[in-house]
Amino acid sequence: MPQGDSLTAAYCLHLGDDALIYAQRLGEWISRAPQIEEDMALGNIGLDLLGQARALLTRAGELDGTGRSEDDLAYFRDERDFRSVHLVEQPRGDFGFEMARLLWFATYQCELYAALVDSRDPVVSAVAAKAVKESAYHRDHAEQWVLRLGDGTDESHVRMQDSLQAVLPYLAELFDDDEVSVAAASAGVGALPSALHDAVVERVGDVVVRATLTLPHEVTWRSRGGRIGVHDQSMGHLLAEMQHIARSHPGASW
Amino acid sequence: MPQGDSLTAAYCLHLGDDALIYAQRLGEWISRAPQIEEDMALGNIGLDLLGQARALLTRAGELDGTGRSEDDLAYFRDERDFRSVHLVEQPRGDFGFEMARLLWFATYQCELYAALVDSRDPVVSAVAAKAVKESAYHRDHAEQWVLRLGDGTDESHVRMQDSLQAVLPYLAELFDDDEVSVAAASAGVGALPSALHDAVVERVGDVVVRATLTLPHEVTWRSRGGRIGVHDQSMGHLLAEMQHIARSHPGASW
Amino acid sequence: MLPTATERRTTPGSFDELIAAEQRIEPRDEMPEAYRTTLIRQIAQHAHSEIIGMQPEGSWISRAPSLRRKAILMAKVQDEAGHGLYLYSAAETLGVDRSELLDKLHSGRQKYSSIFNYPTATWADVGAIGWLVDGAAIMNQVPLCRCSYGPYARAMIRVCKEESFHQRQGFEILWTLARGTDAQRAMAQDAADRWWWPALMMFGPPDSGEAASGGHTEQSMAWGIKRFSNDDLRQKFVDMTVPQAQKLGLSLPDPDLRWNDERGHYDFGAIDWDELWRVIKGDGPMNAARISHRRRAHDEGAWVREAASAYADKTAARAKGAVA
Amino acid sequence: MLPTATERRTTPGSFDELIAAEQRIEPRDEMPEAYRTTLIRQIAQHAHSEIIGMQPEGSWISRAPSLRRKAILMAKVQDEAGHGLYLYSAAETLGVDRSELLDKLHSGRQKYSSIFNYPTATWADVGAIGWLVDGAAIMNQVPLCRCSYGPYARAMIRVCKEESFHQRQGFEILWTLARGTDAQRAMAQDAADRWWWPALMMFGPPDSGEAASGGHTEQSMAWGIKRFSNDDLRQKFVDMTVPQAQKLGLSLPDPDLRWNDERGHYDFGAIDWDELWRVIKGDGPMNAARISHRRRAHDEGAWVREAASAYADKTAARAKGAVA
Repeated sequence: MPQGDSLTAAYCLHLGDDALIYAQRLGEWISRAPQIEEDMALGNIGLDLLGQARALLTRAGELDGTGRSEDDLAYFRDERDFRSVHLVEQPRGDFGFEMARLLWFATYQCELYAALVDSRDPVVSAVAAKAVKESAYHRDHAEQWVLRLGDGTDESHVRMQDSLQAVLPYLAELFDDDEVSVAAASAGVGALPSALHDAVVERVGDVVVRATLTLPHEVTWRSRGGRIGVHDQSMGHLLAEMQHIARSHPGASW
Repeated sequence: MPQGDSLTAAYCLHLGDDALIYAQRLGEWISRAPQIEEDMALGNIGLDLLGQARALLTRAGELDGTGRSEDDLAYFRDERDFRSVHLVEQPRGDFGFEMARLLWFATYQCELYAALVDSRDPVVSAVAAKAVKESAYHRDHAEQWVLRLGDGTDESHVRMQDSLQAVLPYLAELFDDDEVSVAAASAGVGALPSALHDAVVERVGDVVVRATLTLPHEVTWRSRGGRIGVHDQSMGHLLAEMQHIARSHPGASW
Repeated sequence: MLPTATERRTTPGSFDELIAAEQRIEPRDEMPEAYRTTLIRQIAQHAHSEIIGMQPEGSWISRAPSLRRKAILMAKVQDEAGHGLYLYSAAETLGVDRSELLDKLHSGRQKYSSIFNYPTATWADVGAIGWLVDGAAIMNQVPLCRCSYGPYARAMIRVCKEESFHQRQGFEILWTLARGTDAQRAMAQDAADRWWWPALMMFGPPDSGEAASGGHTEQSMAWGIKRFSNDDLRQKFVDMTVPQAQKLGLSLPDPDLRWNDERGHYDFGAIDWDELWRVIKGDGPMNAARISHRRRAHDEGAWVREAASAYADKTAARAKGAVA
Repeated sequence: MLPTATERRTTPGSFDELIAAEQRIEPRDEMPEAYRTTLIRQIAQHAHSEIIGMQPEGSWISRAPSLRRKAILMAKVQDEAGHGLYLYSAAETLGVDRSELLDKLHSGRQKYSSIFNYPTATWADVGAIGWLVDGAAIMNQVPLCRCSYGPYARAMIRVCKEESFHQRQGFEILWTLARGTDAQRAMAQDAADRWWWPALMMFGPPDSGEAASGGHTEQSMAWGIKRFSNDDLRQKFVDMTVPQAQKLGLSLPDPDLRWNDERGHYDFGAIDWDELWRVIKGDGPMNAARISHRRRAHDEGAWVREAASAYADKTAARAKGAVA
């Protein structure tokens, strides 16, 4: 188990990789959204997450003793070295799936960053202070859409309900108390994932009810292992796309 | 314009890249076909094409003076250096699209390789002798499916007709007399693309009629430029996927 | 059709007076039907170009070679969506609505700029689009900030501000590549070679000679929609861009390109108008792909838009019920 | 349910006689219903495993790092499709049909080997699957070549021949990686670490002790469907594989793994049976993804299968018409 600076670095990778990989997925929506306003909104959310990722990966590289830059960490790590959860890795689905994913992820990030504002690491704390506002906007955006889709047409109701089901297997992992997070929490740097659970579920549950939907909870399997580098099958394909050009020109500046 | 060995090398890249890129697309069908027999058949066709590609790229590397291996050429060339036509680059569509593409491409390859059996280049000639049989099998396979889909259900008829329309813009490029092919043909190494046109259209046209379909020919635009390295937008994404691992480990053996 | 002399009424505040006085026409003002339809067509084509223009660069968001460049590119493509929105709104002040215009785009009844029918083969293309395509667009658009139709002019002011930012970013991408590895330099040169002529074609056919488009330009000029001829704008673009290419250290693919001291302008070679007409008529490399990408997004989002409007109706009905 | 003594008739050529004489049961022979359903379940599960097993490796076809490896991998995954076909055909001789079995797979009423619910994170996983997973499969399958049910036994003979080829290819991939760059060696070791325990679980629960599966094994042994206990096969696999790991220069993630001179076998550590049960019950990392991938392929192909059968009907009708 890493300690001190390397613990903080490891923890920054958790946060940074979630943000980076979800930004990558959201970027796929640009020019493919249901209306132009949504191309902009999803692009904006992706940009916020990318900004968080850049700050956090830079911090990880500063603290882990390797002197790696944000780009070294984004483009030259292999799949097993990424620390993102399966939820953000899932391939782009329909718009209902994206809103279900965003609702959960942004609500989780709201609680997470609210807790991290008091992190002992000044960079984590500064990122959190900015990100807590961003994620509130992301959450509100998702909430509005879940209400519209849940309480819209018969078709949208069914699709939104199916989407809540589709993201369900990936939720528990957000609240797993992995070793790094536990250590970071007790070092005053991070937040304990399990401590965020109730507030997130309550908030999402409330939106779901107002959207005339029901919160599914029966699940025969659940994702595990993102924080120790065990990823969804789609992750390698995502990385191939993301890293190909950078890796094709080692040592180049852009 | 290259001459002698470098002309033959350039011409081998045309043939080899078409085969390689289409093999890559066909490989995407494995585990996704409408029935298990088709997983096998499309895998088989992909394997045949991959075999042709390997022989032809190896030959290109021998002749162009760079000493590059088949893998150097497949994995370490950039998009602008590939010589494949847009038809084979198109993203995987539905099964009807694939059968329309395969029918045209395999019929084209049949005529092409029949002509190349007499190539002055011994490797091209040997590849052609083997490939002419393979492509006849590929063509027959596609013909059988076009008949089934065209003369199957109402839905399949419509979908097959739409697929013939969908591949139409990419056909003219197969028969473009580009500089390299013209020079290779007059050097007795290659075949003149335009000279293959009528036989291919006749054969495909016959199948289409028997399948109760009509051969579309109205087209407002057509693909151009694959032979000079101007590719479909999807090509870069295909290469990202294909080359990522190889480029991530420069100099490694596998 | 040109307005006849009798149509040019001179009652105070009339269309002709406003135009003559270089005043802005606003949505509430009367205006000739031909002016209205010309503007709708032009603004819609412009809006469509922004929306379709998201695709060639958007294809590189997932592959941008550094996170900083990825962020800049995402923001840029997002700006293009924003430009599309301003412009559709400007068109809507003329009594059409966005969904109608999008239908016309999707069915091919309205055009978008042919430049977006070329594929983006390398990362350097993202730079070349910013430098050359946005550069040419600005050249076309700056005069539109003084266009006679108020909402269009105001939209263009916002658009131009962002476009010049994009143009600088594109230049900066190529600047970095041109000073990078051999492969990066080759990539930058290749992109300049491929985008130069299409960029020149963005100004449209020549104003005189065989390929000229006839009275179109003249009418638009009289209406204060157009301020400069196609050829004048093209020349301005060449004069501005050639020194930039020199600064980048990139050559431009025109052996006839040289400074003419007498004219005080750069001379340049003959444009392949056949290519332009072919691309305009729909025979561009990416034509079908661009429209089908756009149509697919629209079709796949239909259920979402329907849900949003059903929800809005329900909410309005509930609010009414609550009030009543 | 075990057959009772009175059910064990001994008329010449009867089921029990054939079993006792180690003769093959063929489709035309009478057989107890329980034998038939046990076989259907087992063969179907085996066939499903081949089909689902195409996915973890199939995910690497597009990214295989050399053309030679790509060709080998394509051929291998294709072989798995072939194995699936042989096995579905063997099951069909027992009076079910493939589409029925596929429905049961898709709806979760029939299982497939849980090993395929693990993701393939690196290229080395393709090697590890060949070496360990195919290695374990062969250990399970070789005895099935002498299974009492003829069509199953014959299918297994073909399958085993190809599997041992695949196992060698997997070994060869790891051999190359283990002698490659640091990154390649790390990749190989990581794959061995992740696949070792799941491979041991492929032999199923222990035959005795708390986690034992009860009389199941005993009945299958009596019927000549099963020849060795799970624990015996597992031990054989460990004994075979540990020296191979040494040859590869890879360690195995079990501190208790050591040669026991007295037993003449390798001792190995305790298996985490909770993990096995969790994965079997559907809580494997890729469970839902594997089934939904499979179901999507099936659903997207429905129109094709319908067309093929409509065409076959039409053709048959025409042939009949031509004859009449």
